[in-house]
Amino acid sequence: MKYAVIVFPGSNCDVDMYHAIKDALGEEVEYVSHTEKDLSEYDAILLPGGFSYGDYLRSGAIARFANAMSGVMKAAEEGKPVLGVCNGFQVLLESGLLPGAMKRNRDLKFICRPVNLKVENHETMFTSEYEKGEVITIPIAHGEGNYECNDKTLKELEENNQIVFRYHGENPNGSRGDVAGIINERGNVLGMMPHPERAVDEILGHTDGLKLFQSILKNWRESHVCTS
Amino acid sequence: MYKVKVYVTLKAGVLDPQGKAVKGALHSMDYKEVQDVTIGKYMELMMEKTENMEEKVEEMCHRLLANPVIEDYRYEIEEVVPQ
Amino acid sequence: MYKVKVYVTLKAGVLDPQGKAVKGALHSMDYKEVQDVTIGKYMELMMEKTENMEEKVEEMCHRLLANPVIEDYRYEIEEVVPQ
Amino acid sequence: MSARLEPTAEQIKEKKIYREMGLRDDEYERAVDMLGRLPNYTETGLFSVMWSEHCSYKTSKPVLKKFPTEGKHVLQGPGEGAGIVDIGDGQAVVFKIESHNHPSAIEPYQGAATGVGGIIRDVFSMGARPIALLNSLRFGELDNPRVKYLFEEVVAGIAGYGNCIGIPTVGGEVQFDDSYKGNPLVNVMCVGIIDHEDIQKGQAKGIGNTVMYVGAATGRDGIHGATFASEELTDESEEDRPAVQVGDPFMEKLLLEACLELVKSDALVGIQDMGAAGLTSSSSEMASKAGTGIEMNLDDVPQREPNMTPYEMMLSESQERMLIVVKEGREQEIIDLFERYGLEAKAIGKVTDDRRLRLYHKGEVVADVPVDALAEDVPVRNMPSTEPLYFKDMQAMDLQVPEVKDYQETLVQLLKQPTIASKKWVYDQYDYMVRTNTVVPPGSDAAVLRIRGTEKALAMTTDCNSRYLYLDPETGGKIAVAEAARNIVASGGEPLAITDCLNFGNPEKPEIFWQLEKATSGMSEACRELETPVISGNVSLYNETNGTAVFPTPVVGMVGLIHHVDHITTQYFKQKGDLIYVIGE
Ligand SMILES: Nc1ncnc2c1ncn2[C@@H]1O[C@H](COP(=O)(O)OP(=O)(O)O)[C@@H](O)[C@H]1O
Repeated sequence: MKYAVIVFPGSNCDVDMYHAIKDALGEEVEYVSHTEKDLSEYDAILLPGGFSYGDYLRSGAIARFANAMSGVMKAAEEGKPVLGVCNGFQVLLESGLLPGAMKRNRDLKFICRPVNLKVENHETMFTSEYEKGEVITIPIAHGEGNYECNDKTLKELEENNQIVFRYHGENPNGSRGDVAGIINERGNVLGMMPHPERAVDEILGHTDGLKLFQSILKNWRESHVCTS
Repeated sequence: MYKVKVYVTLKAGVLDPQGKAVKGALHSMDYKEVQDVTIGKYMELMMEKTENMEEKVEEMCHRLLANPVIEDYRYEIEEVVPQ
Repeated sequence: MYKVKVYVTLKAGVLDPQGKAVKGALHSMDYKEVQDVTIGKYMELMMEKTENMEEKVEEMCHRLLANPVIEDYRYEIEEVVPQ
Repeated sequence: MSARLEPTAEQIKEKKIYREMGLRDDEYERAVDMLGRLPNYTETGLFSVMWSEHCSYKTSKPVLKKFPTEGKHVLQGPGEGAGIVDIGDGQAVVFKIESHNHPSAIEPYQGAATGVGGIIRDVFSMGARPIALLNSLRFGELDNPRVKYLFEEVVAGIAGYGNCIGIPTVGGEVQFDDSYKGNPLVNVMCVGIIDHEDIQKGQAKGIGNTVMYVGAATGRDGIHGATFASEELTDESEEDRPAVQVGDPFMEKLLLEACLELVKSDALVGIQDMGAAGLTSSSSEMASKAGTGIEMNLDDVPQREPNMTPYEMMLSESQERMLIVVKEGREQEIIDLFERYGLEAKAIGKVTDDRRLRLYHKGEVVADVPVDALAEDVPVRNMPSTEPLYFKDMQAMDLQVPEVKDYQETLVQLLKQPTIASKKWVYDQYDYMVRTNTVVPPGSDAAVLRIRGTEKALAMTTDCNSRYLYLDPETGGKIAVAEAARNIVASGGEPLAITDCLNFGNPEKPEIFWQLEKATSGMSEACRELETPVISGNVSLYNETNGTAVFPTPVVGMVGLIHHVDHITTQYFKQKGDLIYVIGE
């Protein structure tokens, strides 16, 4: 399976994402520049964390106009897995691939620490390896992770099971409905603030993120066995 | 030359963590008469004369300068005469 | 009730990385007529009537709402009649 | 806006305008001698910044000479952007610490942020990939609202810059004491990794080669910041401050990635960060080190504001800029390389053989000064030193052993001290994990980062207990180095070398100079004993507010090599029932 890590000017978790796929998952992965329009050769698209365009104006606001985003849109339409982590999630929101918007953290401070998440939906192509309701530990590192949406959207997200991860215990940033990660209706575009790619290596203390990447791989393999 | 002033504010009903913090700070500094604070953005764009000025500004606001999901915007366009 | 509108902008000569990035983005979106962008803050304070309104607002701006080392500010005070 | 009228060379002499620019009478005389004529306004500006303490180390040079700077692993000692130590397998570690005390006292967020930006440039200008940041902070007591504001904003500024550029901030220290009330200390250290063959020097070699400017445009930021950093803060400082520099970490991230690609190109001859005194220091130092000269046309310097004068351009401290020298004829490659990162590289001059810095503006020569006069041959001042009275009194005091009545109560009281309490509030705001190499995050004795692709890891720490230094600078200096070494060893590492930031008061006061001498003697002895040479560092003097100096605070930054990741050890108790030992005296 071949993964693309989209590199925007100012991305800085691109390396972490790359190594998670290459070293921890053992699959093929390439860095792809924001200028590249055509992403058709990749089976999954990863939008990494960081500060694309300095996070100036609003995080993700400028990146969503990058050339690569047309490729991301197309991949999403084709049903390929698209994962946005942290800044990647913000880009997905700004581009309209996911509903809602991000505000500054409740306490207006950047927060870096491991947090507990509850897997609210383990029946997605990103979470099938987790147990139902499993509580996992994944690091966060963001200043704008305070998810906001209107009542109607929240209700829809809940009814369609689109809230995939919620903060468990303390909500670190004030996000609406304790939302930590959401998926689109079709189930192939996931955005999340916590960093699964930082939790795939024993030596760094956390490995709960590995199952997310394994889920993507397993689901891809299964669907490709079926179709071929 | 034109000066475009753009005001971006959070939509009514959207909690404003920054405004809340500033209000708290003002109260602790004893400005108790402050009832509410909201914080938005104020941008100034210098633009050359162009066709459909208004339409373009509207577009820029909608597409980039504000996020219509949580923000409102308004703008004023003024001609400036270079000295 | 009074509505106080506060405009905070960077002092002349102070680097505005945000404005620069937004200008770049607008250019790449083909709004080439944009010559310059500066980004500041726009705040609205709702205040009860109080003595020395103007003085207090001035003080709040200077002490908290703006950072006089790098920012300028101006404000407008309007009376609002509750509907 | 029209260019301000500049005083003539004669007026500068007669009205002693050079004094306002920070030159003393004897220094001005010396500049006149070296030049063989009266310097004009721009030239006087060049001398005044380059001969400021901040750029020239004119008062601290004699004490710095004492430091041991050589060792079997040292590849680059003090003198370049940062020092370099071999760690085997063709790799080396690069590090340096730097202060941004005065800017942080005036505008804490931007002061701290630009401090981070500056030290990162020092490291990647050597060709190294920065892998970690540390910071060492000193403030007054937290019950003062201004101090609280400074503390919060400094931490936010460090976080703002470091997080955005994506270099993990993995450690540091914070101390609170009244002596820092008006003059906080903000020291930032950066650690990088490099392959031996990529090591760069800041040298302008090769007559006819092209001098290029890359990065942000020049504005009127922080003009005279270097001389400002060499003066005491007074209550007026806040009013007549120069335009404050604002950092742009996004720009620096692009510059960093572009420069790391650039160092792989054989078109590159030399590279240096434009730090304090920006264009002036980078150009004159690069030429002086290479034994060449530089000629620049200031009309070609990218400018952010209209009508900038040569004086303003040469003294501007705008951030995120680098000066590079490339082989003649290869300019287009360099322009293309930077273009790919959305940056502009511009040819602004060339290397000459006459050892002069010659500047053109609007078709005229506006400055023509020997480069060595600005760099190599700066005047050195030997300051008098006197043992302070307080020290005599202190030595004569009887040893007092405090009586502890209730151990539990005392322990709780101690843990409540902000200086001792957990610093989680600080480091939770720093992204200490980005790039996923941080094996031991903040909270232990030293931070540890693995070196990907090897079995090795690096341990790093900053330390200084300035109270000890105040009481006895010599012993305190030894303690600072020894504490750093203990932190490294306790983490499983072998101490390699140190970098240091000497934060002291006004050295023109003999009592302060005495502290500086004694502290550096103590540090030197400890470094020799522990075989941890000093490979880089920074001096910040004049840390006083209204005449009162901060505690002598020579911050030690140490890096150690952990030969195998299995040796990594953390500070915490692991399991109930484990035995506790005390080792040492
Ligand atoms: N300014 C800071 N930035 C990052 N980490 C810090 C800072 N201050 C303290 N720390 C971290 O907090 C932990 C405790 O620091 P400190 O209280 O100085 O303990 P010690 O005295 O044992 O060195 C260390 O891991 C240190 O790196």
